[in-house]
Amino acid sequence: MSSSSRVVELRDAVVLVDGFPLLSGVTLELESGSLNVVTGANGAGKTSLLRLLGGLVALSSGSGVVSGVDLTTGDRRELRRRVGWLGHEGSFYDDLTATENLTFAAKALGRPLDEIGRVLERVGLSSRTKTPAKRLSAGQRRRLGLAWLLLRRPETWLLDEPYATLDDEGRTFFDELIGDVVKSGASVIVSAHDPLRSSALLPRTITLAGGRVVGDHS
Amino acid sequence: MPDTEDTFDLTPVAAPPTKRRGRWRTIGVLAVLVLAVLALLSQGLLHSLNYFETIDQAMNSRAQLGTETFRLEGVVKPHTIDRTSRGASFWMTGGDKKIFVDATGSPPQLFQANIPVVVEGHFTSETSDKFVATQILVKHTATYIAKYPNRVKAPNGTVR
Amino acid sequence: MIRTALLVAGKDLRIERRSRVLLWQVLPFGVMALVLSGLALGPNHAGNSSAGPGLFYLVMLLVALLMINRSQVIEGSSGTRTSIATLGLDPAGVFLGKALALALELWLTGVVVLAGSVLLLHTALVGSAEALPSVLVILAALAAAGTLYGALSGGGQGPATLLPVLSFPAFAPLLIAGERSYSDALHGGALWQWWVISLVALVVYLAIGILLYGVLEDS
Amino acid sequence: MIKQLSQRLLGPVTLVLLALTFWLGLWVTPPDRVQGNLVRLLYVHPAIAWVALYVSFGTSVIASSLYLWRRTRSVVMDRVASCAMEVSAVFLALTLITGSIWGRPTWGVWWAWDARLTSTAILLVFALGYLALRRANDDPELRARRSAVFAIIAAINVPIDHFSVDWWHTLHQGATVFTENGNFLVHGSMLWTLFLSLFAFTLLFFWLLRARYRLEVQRDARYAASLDEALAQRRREGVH
Repeated sequence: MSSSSRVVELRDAVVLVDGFPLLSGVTLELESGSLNVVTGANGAGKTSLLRLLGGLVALSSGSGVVSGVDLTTGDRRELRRRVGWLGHEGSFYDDLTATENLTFAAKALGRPLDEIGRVLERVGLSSRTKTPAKRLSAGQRRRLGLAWLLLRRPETWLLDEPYATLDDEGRTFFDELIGDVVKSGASVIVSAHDPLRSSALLPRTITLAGGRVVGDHS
Repeated sequence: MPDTEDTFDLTPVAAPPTKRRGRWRTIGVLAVLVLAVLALLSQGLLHSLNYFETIDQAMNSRAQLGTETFRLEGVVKPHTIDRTSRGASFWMTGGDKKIFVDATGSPPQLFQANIPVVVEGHFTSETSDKFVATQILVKHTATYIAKYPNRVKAPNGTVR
Repeated sequence: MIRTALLVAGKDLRIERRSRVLLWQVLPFGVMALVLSGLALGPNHAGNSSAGPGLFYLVMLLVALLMINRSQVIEGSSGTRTSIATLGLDPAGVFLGKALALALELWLTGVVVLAGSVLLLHTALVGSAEALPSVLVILAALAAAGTLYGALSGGGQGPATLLPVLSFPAFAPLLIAGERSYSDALHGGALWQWWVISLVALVVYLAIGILLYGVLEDS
Repeated sequence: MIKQLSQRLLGPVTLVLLALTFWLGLWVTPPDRVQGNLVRLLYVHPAIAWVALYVSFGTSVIASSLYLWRRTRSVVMDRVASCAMEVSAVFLALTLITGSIWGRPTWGVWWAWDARLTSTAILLVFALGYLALRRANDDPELRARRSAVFAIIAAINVPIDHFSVDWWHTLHQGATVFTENGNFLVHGSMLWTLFLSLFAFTLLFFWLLRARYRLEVQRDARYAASLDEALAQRRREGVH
């Protein structure tokens, strides 16, 4: 874990893709082992901020250090290996089955293969292990991504609008899971439209608008 | 959704470090790359092949050439050019030997007596010195000799 | 690097086996292209033309373009790209893996199309068998260069029309070396020059891929 | 001071030298015994070919490799690489055109599969591919990286293309093999005019490169301005 207790340090971070400033100057510091929620309207830059923190997109200007990796001079590939990403476009290869996808990912990062059955069962996909990913529903595909995070157990969890299509039972499952993850010492950064319902988790809420931080209260 | 009971250990696990031998590997691969290109250059330059056979070469490798298509170089013998509707026929000399060339297709503009040409075609048979050509190339020698006679004629050059 | 390469190659081949694109779309295309070229030559030439080697490599070039595109498309969807990016695989390993998988697929198709050209275009069987080693090396070089050009032309999301424009000049010498060594093999014994060209091209593309694939990959 | 002086003088000096080359080439130097006045192309074709194959293509490749090297990576390198490649595409096309004009009377055809002509054509396709690649990407950083890699690949292909075409063109089964003596004897005033033309066209290349570079700088400035505007507009989004 990085020496300083902060997992994220950003100063005027600007992210430009095809000429459009997704982030227009974000200055932010997040403590490691904390739960942070990033809210804001559609297009406020929530997903881009998460992608920046995951090393999935390059920094156009400004400076930043995430999990000890400098965003301008450091090796972004190293940063990408340290985070767990859960998006809403489904993960890994559409043509491979859930088990094959997890086997491939596990071998890539040296995670134990025998736990694959258990994590798939934990996210409720035990009946779908043999069907190719492209035939899974959007929700099931998201759970495959979650299964990988459970197997991967990253230092930083980046969850991009995990609550978007969940029913009530799913929401409580997620609240509980996030609680466990934070308790186990990992840092969690979730992006969501509205702040978390359950107050038990006391997250720090950061509000984005126009690609910048406009509100921050923990 | 699954049972709420949680037996899962979620303590973070560090990812295996990306091996930092990038520097040595880059140098090694660069060396291989340079070696490969040098191998190609050395093979290429050492054996840069001739563009054509002179009449002497062609004559003493007749058996090998047979009736195969190749390029023959020689000088157009004056007063032997006979322009037909199909093309042109003429005698071509090289060293002390001469070959009769029957070419189809209109000869190039500069085609005239006493100039070096390269013809592409093949002998009509193993022994005959009749050469059927499909193309005539005027070989402008690499030596550009001014028109005035007082310039010394350079030794036989090759195509530019 | 090698371990990643084998992992990625295994994944590509498994995707191929599961989606069967190669078996049901690319292979028939190869044979059909050969039949069409036979027809294009006209009845009296199709059987005994010396254009066998040239047509074989032209068909293999078109097949290679399809496969290169396919090899990039499976990586292309944004969900796939993001999740694979978090695995932080060694780019050189990814390059070698994908090139290896593509080479194996090209070899398989190559053998089938070679058999097709012997059957349909009556190219000599013995000569074609002798030409096989040179065919394999050329197809491997095509796979290495193709993987590089696939990533260059947008890695699955870029326009598919960009790939031929970028890759044809690089494929030209491979086509020449291939055609020449195949037709020389038909007349007995390929000239060493063509081996120099194809092996140098293979080594060069593997080297460039290992060095620069990482530059192309992270968007 | 020298920099401004050389900057301002580059254009006029190039024009003077070119004029001098043409004047010498067309009137002063004698016609060739075999080719007559056709040889005057000698003062145009080799010079353009020299600029196209070595000077402009070389500049682009060097600038691209410098761009790829982390320490010397800069927007300037990317601009020089792309402008040089654009100019080299023009010179490569001119090489082919003047080459064909010269070839027509001697070969009787506009295009002969001559080894040099063919490998130059392949290089021209590479240059056009490079320009197509630049148009296909609009993210400046990604575009710069990809075109730099493509330029490196093109550079390494030059020897491969050259020899494969050369051998393809001249090789026969069991051809006799001996080195070609390419001595290049040019006489008197022709020689000086030839060297002058080489120098004049090289200057022309740098003049064109600089002009194209300035255009690129303005284009980038306009692009940067639009970025600032987009940034300001984006930030206003967050205020209301």
